[in-house]
Amino acid sequence: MADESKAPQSPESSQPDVAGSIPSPSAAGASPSSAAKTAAPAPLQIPLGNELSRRYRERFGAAILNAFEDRKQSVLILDAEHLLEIARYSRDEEKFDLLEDYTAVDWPRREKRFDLVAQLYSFTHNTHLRLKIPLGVDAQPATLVPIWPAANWLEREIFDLFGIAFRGHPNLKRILLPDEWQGHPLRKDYDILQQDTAWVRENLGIESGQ
Amino acid sequence: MNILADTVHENAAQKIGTLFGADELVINMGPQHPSTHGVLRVKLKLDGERVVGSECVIGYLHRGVEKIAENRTYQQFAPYVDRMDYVSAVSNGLGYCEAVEKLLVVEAPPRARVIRTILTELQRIASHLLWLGTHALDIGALTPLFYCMREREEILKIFEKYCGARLTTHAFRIGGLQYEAYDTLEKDVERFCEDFEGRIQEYSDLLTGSSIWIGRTRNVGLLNSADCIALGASGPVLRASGVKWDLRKALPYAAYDQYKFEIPVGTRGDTYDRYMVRLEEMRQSRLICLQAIENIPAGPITARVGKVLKPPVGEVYHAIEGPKGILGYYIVSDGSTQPYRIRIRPPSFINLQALDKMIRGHLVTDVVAIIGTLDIVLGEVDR
Amino acid sequence: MSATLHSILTFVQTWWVELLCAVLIVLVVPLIAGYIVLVERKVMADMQARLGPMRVGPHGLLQPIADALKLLIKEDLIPDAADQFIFWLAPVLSMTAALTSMGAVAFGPWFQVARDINIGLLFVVGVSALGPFGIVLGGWASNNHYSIIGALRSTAQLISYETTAGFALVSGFLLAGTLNVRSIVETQRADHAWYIFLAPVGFFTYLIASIAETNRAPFDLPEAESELVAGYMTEYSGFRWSLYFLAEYANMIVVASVGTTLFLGGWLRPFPNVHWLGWLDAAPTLLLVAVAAYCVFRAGKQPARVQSLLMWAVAFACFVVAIIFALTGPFGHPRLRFMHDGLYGAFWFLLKVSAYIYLFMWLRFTLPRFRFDQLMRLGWHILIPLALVNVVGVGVALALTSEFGLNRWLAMVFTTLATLGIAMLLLRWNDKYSAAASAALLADSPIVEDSRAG
Amino acid sequence: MLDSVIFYFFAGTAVVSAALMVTRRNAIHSAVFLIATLLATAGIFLQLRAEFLFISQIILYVGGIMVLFIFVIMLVRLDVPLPQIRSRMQKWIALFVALAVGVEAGVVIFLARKVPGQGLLIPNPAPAEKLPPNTEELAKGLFGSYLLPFEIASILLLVAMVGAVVMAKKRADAP
Repeated sequence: MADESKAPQSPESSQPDVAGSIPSPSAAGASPSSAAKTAAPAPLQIPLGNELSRRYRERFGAAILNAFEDRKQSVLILDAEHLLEIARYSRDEEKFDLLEDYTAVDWPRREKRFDLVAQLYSFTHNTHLRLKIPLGVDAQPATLVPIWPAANWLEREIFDLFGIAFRGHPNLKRILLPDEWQGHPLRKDYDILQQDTAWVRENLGIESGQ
Repeated sequence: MNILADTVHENAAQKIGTLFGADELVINMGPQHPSTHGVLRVKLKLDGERVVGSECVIGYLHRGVEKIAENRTYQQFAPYVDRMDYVSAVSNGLGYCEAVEKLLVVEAPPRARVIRTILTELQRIASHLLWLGTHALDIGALTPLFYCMREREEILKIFEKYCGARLTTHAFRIGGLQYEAYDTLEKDVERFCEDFEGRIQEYSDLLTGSSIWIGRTRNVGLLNSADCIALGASGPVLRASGVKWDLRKALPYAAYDQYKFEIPVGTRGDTYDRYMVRLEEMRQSRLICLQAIENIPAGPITARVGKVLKPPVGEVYHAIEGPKGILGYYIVSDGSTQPYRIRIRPPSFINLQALDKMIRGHLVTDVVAIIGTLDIVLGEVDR
Repeated sequence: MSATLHSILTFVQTWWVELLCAVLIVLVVPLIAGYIVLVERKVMADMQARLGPMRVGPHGLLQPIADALKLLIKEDLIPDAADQFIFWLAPVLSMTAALTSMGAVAFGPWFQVARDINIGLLFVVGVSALGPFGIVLGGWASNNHYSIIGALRSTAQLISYETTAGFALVSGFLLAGTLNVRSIVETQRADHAWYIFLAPVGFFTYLIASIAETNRAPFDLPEAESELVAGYMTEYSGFRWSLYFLAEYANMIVVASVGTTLFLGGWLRPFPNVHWLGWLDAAPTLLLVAVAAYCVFRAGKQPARVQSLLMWAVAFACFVVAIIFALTGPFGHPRLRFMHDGLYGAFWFLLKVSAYIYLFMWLRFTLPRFRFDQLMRLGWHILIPLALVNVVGVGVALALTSEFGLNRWLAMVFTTLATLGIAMLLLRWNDKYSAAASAALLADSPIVEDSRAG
Repeated sequence: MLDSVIFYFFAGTAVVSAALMVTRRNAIHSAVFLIATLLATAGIFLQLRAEFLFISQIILYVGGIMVLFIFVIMLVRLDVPLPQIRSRMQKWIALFVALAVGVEAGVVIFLARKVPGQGLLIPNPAPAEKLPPNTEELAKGLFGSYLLPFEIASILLLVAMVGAVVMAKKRADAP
């Protein structure tokens, strides 16, 4: 049910901020009209014009697809090809030494279906930075394990729940679900009602829990 | 990939042979083992009793909380977060509510924030108490568990009086609180805090100076600050390795910017340091509670958010300092009443990643101590 | 045929006291062990701010019996992959060793099975050395990783600490000059001193070793539940399990009895030679009357009639025993005085044993558990050298008294201090060693390497 | 009467367990039967009032050596047949040795029957209950007249022990 109701919505109304592959036209000002109804008049998403984004843009140029601020949180949108070097630069030069979180979001109607989302934190500057990496459905992003070992299990979890395979990951297998499980539950086309009933029946000896 | 072949069905002689021969023994710790604190399963590769490798098998308690979130409204999902780290439900609720508030661009009124702070700090004490009791039990000290449970009971009674539930409290609402503080809340908290100082001393008397306790925890499960940060370990684990960092100070939320407290840090990053850090954190939490009840501002307890929540399109990441570490919520809104995606950054899950590094070279006995010192809750690891 | 019968009859006639004692031990020790468990749970509850068993009988008095019944009617499980024969044999072996070694223990001047056995305490030590077989074989036969590790730990531990216990006992034997249980106690009366005062180091090394030998906390590694589930007992259940359990508690009684006999003056009352302290013998009567009074007091507060009846029964029993003690005591009937030694001896002996076991419990609920290498280091690096030095020390002191006529107490104080001095040296050396050991541990494990290198 | 019952009980146990010990395939079972044999022998010692010998047999052989035996059996991989040195002559040598021992035993028994009082098998006919306690005598013998051999033996054992420790200890520089 959720799937039907949500999926069609997402491409038009809900994606300006997480613009897919190209610098988004709407990321900047045109904060969606729905926002204006409920919240503050000031736009929630504004282009990120600070030193940080300038440095990134100078260094990586076109690899930084977009940079904006959402509710005062900095977001950089990167090209997946340059993920590894940008990550290394972030850790070594910008001192974002903590990979606080690493996850993905599924946008099934978009050309590049997934967003990888990494939350970085810098102890030195006491700031957060969010990296978003749009990915095609069969893309194999480079693993971040050599840079932040914390990415190990997080990438396994993304692999488990979204089916994104990371290039060079030391131990890429399912982590939360059983190894033989079919499907990747956090994809939008994987409805909560259509879980792997075969596995459940065989291993738990029950009909599906639904 | 399966380097850790299961040897359960080998015959006895062979098994015993492999125990001490050149081969290594693989032993399954869990998922039903008294000291894995839930359904954690660790495959240990042993050389004698020394651990040479390990692999965590988790997911036995996976309920797909993040998927469930996509099919619930923002308010409906709030009780679910209580059931992740079920021994610190209040903290989970605080993180969630604040994250959604950020998404909505509203702020809870000051009164709500102070009451939230009080309850969250009590929850931190309760969570640490449960940790202390079970950790000591793992290391063979039977008595602290009961002392800790006695104090935890007092805290749970306060929760029960406040919101009617003891464990999965669902104490807070998006925008503030549902319930006004009951009449004797301040008095109850104050009485608890008064007793609690002596009680902490009791645990400390039983453990801190005991040479057996020191022998079991000193230099066990070392994790230096660089490793902590690299592995993403946070909370007391990070502080015990000497990093003086606490989200309550670094990026204050709720009402923490109004109170004075210290961030305890360790020096070596071993199990003993983590014990000392958590003990001191309980003392500091007590101080915060005492400061907070001094002056609870009057006013409304909830902001105006409306009955139907439709956060503007966008996304937010909000993290709080949970009892176990950084508890983060990343919420993407598509403008509808249901979150498009909720990602929970579970401190236990990420701290557990450090287990392999910490137990290498130690004895099986120490594995128990180290699992204990990480303070994981499997409900949160598996979500 | 009649010749055989006759010889058996003669045998029984000659040895009836011993036979009676043996039967009593076999029958009563399991019961006592059960009640020690109850007491332990009550003591634990008291230390942990709770009540302990309260449901079965008043104050849980019938709990041990209920537990025993439950264990008896439990399904008797033998794992498929286990070695049937050994699996069956092992717990029996444990229990047999424990009960047999009790044979040479004198519970008071009357109550002893192997009465004039010349090697006395050595017999106890030797036979209880058979206990490890039950454990190691049981662990092996279970065919389970946890069991085998528990069994190996346990055996290594028992062998190590038996050595310590042996040396500690030797210091007592040297003082007594005999191995016979009765003579040991009588020598203490003649020496006007319990040997704990003459050989304190010996006593304390024995105390620690005896805790380790009975696998009690803080040395309960073989059955450390948080690590090895239940160690060698993991696969055992029901009656077999209870045999192990009883053996453990019977062993506790044995080691406590040995310690009491050799170091705490056995069945002698405190100051046995001081006549004006004879009123101390009123203690058992008063104690029992007090217990009876408490029972009567509590009987009125029991929720159920059956329970208060049971309370009354306990009170009555205590009262009867108190009367027996009073009648045979110093102020009792002269014609009953012949029972005085036996009864009062048993009382004092059991009192001391109880205190000894209480100490075990107290330690258990206070201390965390050792790690295996720490346990071994304590045993081999500290206790064994200490016990050895102590044997030499006691020997020197004895030589000083007998050859040079030095005051006995002076000699003992002197040698004890010397022994303790050496002990301090040992401790410092051990600290250095363990620091070096942990440094080595860190050196060869990748824990401290910087993981960001990759 | 009862004495002989007890004696035959112990003797029978010893012999049967010894036979079982040799024939068992499972090493642990063999060890258990060896323990039974040793215990039964100890029982005979006790019946002869050799209390000290009885308890040393139990403490040393049963409590010490056999525990180590079992330890070693458990530590060694037994399902892997060790490469044993076999020769064709083995069978015949074994037969010869067995025969030789049998004949020797027979001769001894025969001679002992022949000359009562001088043979090996006929002990001092004093009844067991009348034997003096011998622990002290043993001590006097060991620490009196035979002190030097005793000490030499102990030094020998010490040397062996130190040697074992040196051999077993891992070199710090070993790989």
